[in-house]
Formats: sequence, structure tokens, C-alpha cells
Amino acid sequence: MTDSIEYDLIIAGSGLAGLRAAIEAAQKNSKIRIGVVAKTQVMRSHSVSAEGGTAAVIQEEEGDTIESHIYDTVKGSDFLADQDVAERLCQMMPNEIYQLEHWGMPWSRKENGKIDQRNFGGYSFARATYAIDKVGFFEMQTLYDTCQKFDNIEFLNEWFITAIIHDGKQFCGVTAIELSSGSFYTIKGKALIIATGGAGRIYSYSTYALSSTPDGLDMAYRAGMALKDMEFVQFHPTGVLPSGILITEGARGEGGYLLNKDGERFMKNYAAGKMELAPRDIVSRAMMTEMSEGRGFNHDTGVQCMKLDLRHLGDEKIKAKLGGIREISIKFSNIDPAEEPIDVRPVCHYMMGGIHTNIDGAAELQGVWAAGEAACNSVHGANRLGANSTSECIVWGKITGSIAADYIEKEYNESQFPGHLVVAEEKRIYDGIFRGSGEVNPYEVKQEISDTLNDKAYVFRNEADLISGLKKIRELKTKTWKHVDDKAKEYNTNFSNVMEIDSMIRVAEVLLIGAINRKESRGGHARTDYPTRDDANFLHHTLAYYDPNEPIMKKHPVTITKYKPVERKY
Amino acid sequence: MMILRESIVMKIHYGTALGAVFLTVIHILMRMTQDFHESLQYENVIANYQMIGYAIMLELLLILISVHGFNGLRVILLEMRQGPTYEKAVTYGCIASMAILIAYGSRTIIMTSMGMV
Amino acid sequence: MEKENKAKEGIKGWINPAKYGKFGIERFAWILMRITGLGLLAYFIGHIYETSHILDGKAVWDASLEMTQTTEGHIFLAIVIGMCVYHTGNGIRLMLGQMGYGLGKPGRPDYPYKPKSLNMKGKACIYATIGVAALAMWYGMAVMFG
Amino acid sequence: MSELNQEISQEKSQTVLSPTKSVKLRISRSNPEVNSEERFDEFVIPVEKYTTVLDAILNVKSHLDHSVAVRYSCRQASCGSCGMKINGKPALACFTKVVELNTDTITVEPMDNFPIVRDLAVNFTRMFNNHKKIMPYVVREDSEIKPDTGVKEILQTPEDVDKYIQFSSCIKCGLCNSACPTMAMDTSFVGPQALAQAYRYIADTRDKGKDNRLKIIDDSHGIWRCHFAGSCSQVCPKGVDPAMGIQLLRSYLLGLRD
Ligand SMILES: Cc1cc2nc3c(=O)[nH]c(=O)nc-3n(C[C@H](O)[C@H](O)[C@H](O)COP(=O)(O)OP(=O)(O)OC[C@H]3O[C@@H](n4cnc5c(N)ncnc54)[C@H](O)[C@@H]3O)c2cc1C
Ligand code: HEM
Ligand code: SF4
Ligand code: F3S
Ligand code: FES
Repeated sequence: MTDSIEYDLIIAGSGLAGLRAAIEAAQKNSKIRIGVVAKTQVMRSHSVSAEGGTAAVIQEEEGDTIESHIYDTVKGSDFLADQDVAERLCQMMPNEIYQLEHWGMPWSRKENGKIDQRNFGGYSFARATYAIDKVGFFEMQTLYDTCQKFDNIEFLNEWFITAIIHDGKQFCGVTAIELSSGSFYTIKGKALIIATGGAGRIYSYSTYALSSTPDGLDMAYRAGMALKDMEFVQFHPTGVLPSGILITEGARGEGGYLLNKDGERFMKNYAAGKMELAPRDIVSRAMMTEMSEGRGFNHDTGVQCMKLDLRHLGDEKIKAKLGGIREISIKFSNIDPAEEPIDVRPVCHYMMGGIHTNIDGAAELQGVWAAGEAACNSVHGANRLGANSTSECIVWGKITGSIAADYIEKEYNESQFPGHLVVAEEKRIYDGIFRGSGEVNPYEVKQEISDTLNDKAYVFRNEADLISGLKKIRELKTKTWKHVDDKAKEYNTNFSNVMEIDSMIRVAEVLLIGAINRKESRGGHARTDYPTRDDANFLHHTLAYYDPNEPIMKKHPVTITKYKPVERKY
Repeated sequence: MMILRESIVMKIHYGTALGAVFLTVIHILMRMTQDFHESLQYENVIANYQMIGYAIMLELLLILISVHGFNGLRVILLEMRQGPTYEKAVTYGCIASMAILIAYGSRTIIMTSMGMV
Repeated sequence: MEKENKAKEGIKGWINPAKYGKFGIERFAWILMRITGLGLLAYFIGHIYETSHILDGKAVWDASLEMTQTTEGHIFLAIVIGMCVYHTGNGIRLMLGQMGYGLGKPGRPDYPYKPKSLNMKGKACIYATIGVAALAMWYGMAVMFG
Repeated sequence: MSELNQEISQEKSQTVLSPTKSVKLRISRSNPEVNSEERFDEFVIPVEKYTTVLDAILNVKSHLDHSVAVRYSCRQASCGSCGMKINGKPALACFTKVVELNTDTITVEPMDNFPIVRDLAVNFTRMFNNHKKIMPYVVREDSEIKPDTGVKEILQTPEDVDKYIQFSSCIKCGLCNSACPTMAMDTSFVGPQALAQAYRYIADTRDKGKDNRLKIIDDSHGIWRCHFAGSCSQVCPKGVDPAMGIQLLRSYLLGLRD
């Protein structure tokens, strides 16, 4: 018998989406017990790394409109966004900015005391709301601290969820390992919100926290829910060398230049209208093109890079508005941006894809919702605009928290708990992984997975590369790396790491197959062998369902309301 | 267990410290008016005690420093170990010691200044 | 109950001289404050006891005075003077700090971070207090040894 | 500015002298659930000029000993996971470059004054509880906004923000608590982390919870157990300067501010 605990609402993941959902549900109904379960300590989620801004229309007097935010989002998505979803995001966001503000968010202000906003890529108005350049950090703090007000929110710090348990019709609970003690638990619940964030660590050059692995996506996938649009990965133009830590788009929003070897602002050749503030897919492709055509710089680690020049902003402005990246740049690449341009190159930054949900964040299984980066409600389509992701987390955190609380109160019916599935899961992870044996070092396999994706499915892709990448991943599947050398129970991160690697393989496979199938270039997915967008054949979402042999791929229509797809030019 | 709010206790701690600075300065300056060795002559000391103002000052100084010193001791002891019984013992122990020291010192001052030697 | 393993450094954490290099003069000032406070308390209790001999007549008083008329006695008194001056001086610095003076103004921190509250003014005060305490000890010795 | 340049160029010149070198990494190993012993395992690992202590530890974990228990996440000094003692001084492993340490032997140990979970990972329960205790949120009646009421922001000038922004930068890494000498003895002390947060919310012009918060910290193991030893501010990796916050907080309790 495994130990068992019980909550009404389980929230998997404690990033912006998870915490926002917890607050909303707690507020909605003070009688439901909410368990926020995270494999990191709650406030240490990846969301703390978000830097530049949160998009919202709050300056309507100054001429911004919600309509314009919607259109920018849809156009940025290369018309793959579901337009009703984008509309929902833009309409709900302004209120959320003020709500965060009332909870204590230290937004940067204008002299007159109002909340300030800055420019961001792909927008036709400066609408990225910011707090220096540590937006995600401050938002996390605001939400985490606000959670402390509620007695019905409980935090389960450092609990690794391994699987979702359901009876075929509705959600019943999850299984999880409490890292500090190493005990395996069943957590029973009436509803689940998956907010396990992005999976960018499947690439080796990545802005993500080291904890951003696809285990959350994978558990939904294994439980029978679809992963949607996984081939769309965003590469951020400015990851600092050599670590890949992000230099926010806000740096360009505040007026930074991108320069090539000839000291030229090369973006004028790619997006003359928006220059450095074109959407990220376009800027990243421009940088890769410049480098491959020999106009890049050689970094002392041997990698090609471009320069991001902030010197003309001056020391004071850099300190006031970009203090975070100043610190990062000085510490992690020995460059003071006031004195020298920063060495940057495109870096894996965001997964447009995720768990397939509808506009309300409901996943395909009754009682399960997904929010934040783990979810794909198709608000970002083929390419997300900067600052729209923290917005998404907050809006769908709120929506799912509210709907899930209602569901628990009004719709949920008790059902028989399928205990045998817990036994099967225990067998899977303890016999299949913990007590496994083999020669191959799992950490080397992890490196190989991420190197493979880095080599074969980066900014520019082609059929041959993608297929060889898929071969490589499938070959790794057969190697004997599923074993845990650390035999202790307590704080066994070796164990959780191997489970993470296990999930990386499955999700990498879905990503590659999706990319192979999509024979066009759209948003973040750029094929050199099919360089144009093909609306006739590919204006649809990709769904992938789990099957022990090979993922089952399906198509899903795009919701188009007002805006007919047109050529995307900046 | 709290007899007084901690902030009040600490205000007293700082207040007594400031008072003590002031009075100690006077105390020492009075010593300075005489030659050091002379000032400690039995007769001179008795004479000093019998100046009523000086005696009152000494009494005040005694109280101030005792309060301050034993509260300081209480703080240190509170930080050494925790637990309700222990903390209660520390608080009352310090108050009691303080009271005893003040009583003992006062006996000297009062008896001397009243000429009971 | 939390396990108590290494949960506290204990008194070692206070005394450990290796700490002071790493943590700066403020921490040293604190431990010295504590030691001088306790020293003064001990002296004060002794002093009350000693002065109570005045009630026992001149002979006893003189005898008890004798004890501090020796070289060791003088050194002891000098240390008390030093402790007193240091404790007073540092106490005034602490009180000013705790009242909000000399800490600098809160504001956006810029990397590399230098805590404003541990500023040169405060450090100078600590060194000055130690200096004055030493001077006072020297002066006291000069007087006592005549 | 020149000071900063000097720091950077110093690091550069150090690294140019030894582009790739090896260091000895000594990792404290213990598992209190099994026994109370602590031992040091030594590993020799290659480093270059950008290698952080966290990189070095993870290198060991990936290639030499999978069982090293260490907490980490963001690797960019934002999440507060990786606090530990590095050559005796509390610091973030991901924010300490090996070359900065200027030695060939690096010793990493768990933070002091926290119970050890295993190896380098410590238990934060007490700190999180203390943080919760000081009401770390903006207290006001209208803190929940009803949709469509047209409520906008509460005005705050940039100067108002400057009053608390530094304290708001706390990443809850616990380094300050591990360095504080009172923490070393007093297990009931609220600690510099929580006290700095109490100040953060009191200094926020939007907040109305001052009186309650002051009551909470005005306890025999509250704010008065800080003696301005300053070690908290010395080790804080984010420039929070808890010591300043605590002293400023005290001026409210002493009746000098309201
Ligand atoms: C460097 C960087 C900068 C960014 N800047 C911006 C920006 O300026 N503006 C913007 O809008 N967006 C930005 N983004 C994107 C945005 O930060 C993320 O999309 C967003 O934070 C994701 O939040 P989340 O709540 O979905 O999940 P996360 O914050 O990623 O949290 C995931 C949570 O799930 C938990 N978890 C995962 N797996 C498990 C498991 N198996 N069991 C239990 N718990 C689990 C983790 O512990 C964690 O708590 C940035 C992203 C990066 C990488
Ligand atoms: C005359 C001037 C004095 C001043 C200005 C003064 C000031 C202070 C201050 C401000 C503190 C608090 C320190 C802290 O919070 O860490 C303190 C502590 C203390 N004082 Fe004094 N003091 C004086 C005299 C004395 C005397 C004469 C004694 C002895 C009887 C004494 C004994 C103590 C003790 C035992 C402590 C506790 C130390 C600690 O908490 O670390 N003080 N003093
Ligand atoms: S105040 Fe500084 S040292 Fe303390 S927890 Fe916060 S960030 Fe860490
Ligand atoms: S180290 Fe501790 S004693 Fe006070 S100034 Fe900082 S809390
Ligand atoms: S890993 Fe996040 S602070 Fe070091």
C-alpha cells in the first residue's frame, strides 16, 4: 500500500500559472482544499527567470487598443493562433495588471505615478508592462506572497509528480515522490490543473531553468491527452554566451542595436519597418543567416555570435531599466553593457506547443485543465510575441482556477479510485527505472538528446536533418541507460533526473515527427526545403497521441474569426 | 510568555543606557575633581555619600545599570536556548537578580548617606 | 520536529574568528559588545559588593581598596575602563543605527551590490570607538600608576 | 565604475593566464536519516573562465558521482535554490565563478543554521514559516479587484517604488539566515529574511498592514534579537541589505516614525 493524501484541487506546478490558479480557486471557494505540488520549492519555479515584460493594453488614453493587441498577436503567430483565444487573452489582461498591482507587484512607474510600459518585438504599441527587467521574478513573488493569505492553499515543496491517474472517464489523482523523504505517494483529487511549464531543456543551448524538462507534458501524454503543435519552438535572438542565459528583448525595446561584423544594423535588410523589434522568429532567422554568411563574430568559446549594443543607452538608463541583464552580462560573460556590446546568439526559449486544451484551458480528460506554458490553447500559434507568455500564464491561471473550483463544487461526482493503476505506476518507476541496470550514463544520454535537437531541429530545419535526428533519438531509446546509481531514498535527484530524461525522449520524438510532417515554413518552424507558408495544406494544428510504438499524429482546425491569413511582413 | 512587550523592554534598555551614560559621566567627573587616590579615601567617600544629591544620583545609576545589565543578560540567555520553561526561568531569574542587586546596593547607599556607619 | 543536526552553529558561530574576516568588522563589533556587556555586568556586581564594605568601617574599606591598588588591580581597572568606553561608544552607534541614522537611503540596488548599511561611516565609528577605548585605558593606567 | 571595470578585468586576466585548468572540488556528504557522519568527497574537475561552482558540482553529478544531492534550478541567481557554503562563506553556487575564488581547492558545504536534508540540500521549512508569519502581502480592504469596475492602479511615483524595491529583490535563498549570528543560537528567531520582508511591505505606500506586522515582530524572538551584526547584508547576493531594513523597521517600534 502506498501512502495516500487527498486534496480537492491539485495544481501541478507552481510557476505563474499554477500560483495564479491557486489564488483564484482559493478565493472562489474557501472550503476547497488546494494542494500546489511542485518538484522545485514553490517559489523557485522557472517563471522567476522571465525578464522583459507582460503584455497588456493599459494605455488606451494614449492610443493603444485591445483590437491592436489581438491583431499583433495573431499576426505574430503567423496566423496559426486561434483567434477567439487571442481575443480572450487581450481582453482579460488589463484587469490582471491592476490586480497584480493591488497585490503588491512593484511595476515600474512613470513620473505621474502610473504604471509604465516599454516596447517589445512585434507590437504596434509599447505595451510590455515591466518591473525593471525582473518581471517574472517580481510576479512570482507577488503571487507567492499573496498565496500566504489563504489558509486553504497548501504547498508541497519538492514533490515530483510521476503520473496522472484516471479511470478512463475522469481524473482521480496523481502519484508523486516526496523528494526529501523519498516516499511514494498517491495524491487523490477531484480536479487537476497542469501548470508544469515549458520543456526547453530538451535543447542544450537554452534560456530555461535546469528544471524545465518535459515531465509535465509527458505525464499528460502518457495519460492519453494530446500534445499539440510541438514542432513550434521559439528561439530567442539574444541568449548570452556562453551560458545561454537570456538577455531580455526589453534591451532592444529600450533601444539596443543588433550589429554584425561590419558594425551594421543588419535588421534593416530583414524587417526594415520594425528593425530589432521584429518578432523573435524573424530576428533569429536574420541572425542565423548573418552568421552563416560570414558576418558574425567569433566568440572566445569558438562559437559564432552577434553583438547587442546598448552602449548608447548610457550607464544610468541601463541600471534603471535593465539592471538584471546588466548583472547577468557582467557576471556570466564578463561584459559591462555600458562599455562593450554583449555577445549573443539565438537560443531555445519557448515552446508554443503543449497539452491540447480548449479556450477555457480544459484538457481532453474530464477534471483536468492545463495553463501556462505547459498548455497549448493555441493563443500563440506558430510564434509567440514576447511578453505574451506571462500574460497567458496569468489569464489562464485565473480561468482554470475559477472553472476548476466550480467543477469541484457543482459537477464532480465521486467515482471508484483505480488503485491498480497506482500499482502499475509504482512498478513502472521503481522496477523500470529505480532498480534498472545498464552501462550507459543517463546524463550522457540527456546531453545527446539535447545536442541532437540543437543540431537537427534548431532555427532552420530540413528533412534530412530532422529524419536523422529522429533516428538518433530512437536509437537512444534502445540503449541501457534507465538506471539510478544513487540508492538512497532521501533527496534522490538522480532518480528524478532519470525520469526527466525518460520524458525528454518521448517529447523529443513528438517534436521531430511534427516537424517532419509540417512541410512548410511558418512562425518558429522554418524549413529550408519548404521556405514559404502553405495555408492550403498546413493551416491546421498538429496533435500527437501516445502509443507505445509511435505517436499517433492528427490534425486539428484553426479558429479564424476576423483576420484572414495574409502575408506576414514587418 | 511576555511580561511587557519586547519593544517596551528594549526602550527601557536603551533609555537606561542613555541615562547611564549621562550619570556615569557625572560620576566620573566628580572623581576627576579630586585626585584619584584621594577620592577613594574613606572619609571622602562617606562625605560624598552624605551629599543628598549625589546619593540620589548613585541610587539612580544603580537602578539604571542594574536594569540595563540584567536585561542584557536576559537577552543573551534567551538566545542561548529556547523552550517555554527555560525562557520563563531566564526572565524571572533576571528580574529577581536585578531586584536583589538593587536592594543590596541601595542598602549601602541609604545607610551610608543616612550616616549609619 | 525538525532534526537538530547542524541546524545551529551554536556558540562556535559567534566566536569563530574565521568568521570575522569573511563577515566584516560589524560582526566583530557585535561580539565585543556582548563580551564587554557581560564583563561590565560582572564588574558592576563586584563593584556593588565592594562599595558595600563602606558600611563595615574604615579598616575593611581600606582593605578592600588594597585589592585594586596592586599592579594587577590597576590593569583590571584599566580593562574595565576600556570595556566601559567601548561598550558605551558602540552602544551609541548601535542606538543611532537603530533609530535610523547613518544607514543610507533605501533604493534600487546596482550590481556589484554593496550593502549601504555597512558603510564607511559605521566602520569608522567602530574603529574610532576601539581607538578611544584604548586611549582611555592608557590614560587610566597613567593616572593609576601615578 | 572604474572599480567595476577593475573587477571584470581582473577576472579576465586571471583567466587568460590559465584558460583551462583543473580544480579540486571537495563536497560535504551526509545523510542524517542514515547516520550523523559528515565526510568530504574529493573530485578533480576541469574548469574554464566561465565555470560556476554550480556547473562544477553538476559536472560531478553527471559524470563522477550521480548521488550528490544538491538543489538548483535557474542557474542565473534568480530562484534562490543553490545557497551553500563555498570555502566557508555563504554564497550562491550559480553566482560564484570558480576563477573568482582564486584557489585550487574548493570546499562546498551545506548552509549553516538550517537542518540538512542530505549533502548540500537543506530544509527550509522554518524560514518559509517565518516568512509567512510576518504577513508578506499588501494588506488593504480593496486588494481584490472585481472585473469591469474600471478600477485602475493605485498611484505610486518612482520614488515611492525606490523605498521598497531593494527589499523586494529577495530571492529567499536563506544565505542571510545562515550567516546571522543570532540564527546560530536562537532557533525561534524570525531571521533577517523575514524581517526584511516585513519592512518591504511596510515601506510600500499601498500597504495598510503595518500595525499588525509590527505586533508580530515585536516578540521576544522577534526583531530585537538582531544586533546589527551585518553578516546578513554582507552575504546577500541581491543587494537586499536586510540589516538596513531591520534597523529602519525598528525606528517604527521606537516611535520615531509612523
Ligand atoms: C529566460 C526566460 C525569460 C522569459 N521572459 C519572459 C518575458 O519577459 N515575458 C513573458 O511574457 N514571458 C517570458 N518568458 C516565458 C515565461 O517565463 C514562461 O513561459 C512562463 O514563466 C511559464 O510559466 P509556467 O507557470 O507555465 O511554468 P513554470 O514557471 O515553468 O513552472 C513549472 C512548474 O512546474 C513544476 N513541475 C514541472 N514538472 C513537474 C513534475 N513532474 N512534478 C511536479 N512539479 C513539476 C516545476 O517545479 C515548476 O513549479 C521567459 C522565459 C524564459 C525562459
Ligand atoms: C553607559 C553606557 C551604556 C550604553 C550606551 C549601553 C548600550 C547598550 C546597548 C545599545 C545595548 C544593546 C546591544 C544590542 O542590542 O546588541 C547594550 C547591551 C548590553 N549592555 Fe549596555 N550600555 C551601557 C552600559 C552598560 C553597563 C554599565 C553594563 C553592565 C552592567 C551593560 C551591560 C550590557 C549587557 C549585558 C548587554 C547585552 C549585550 C547583548 O545583548 O549583546 N551596559 N548596551
Ligand atoms: S535577504 Fe538576501 S540573503 Fe536573505 S534570503 Fe533574501 S536574497 Fe537571500
Ligand atoms: S546578521 Fe543577524 S544580527 Fe541582525 S544585522 Fe543581520 S540579522
Ligand atoms: S540555481 Fe537559482 S539561484 Fe542558483
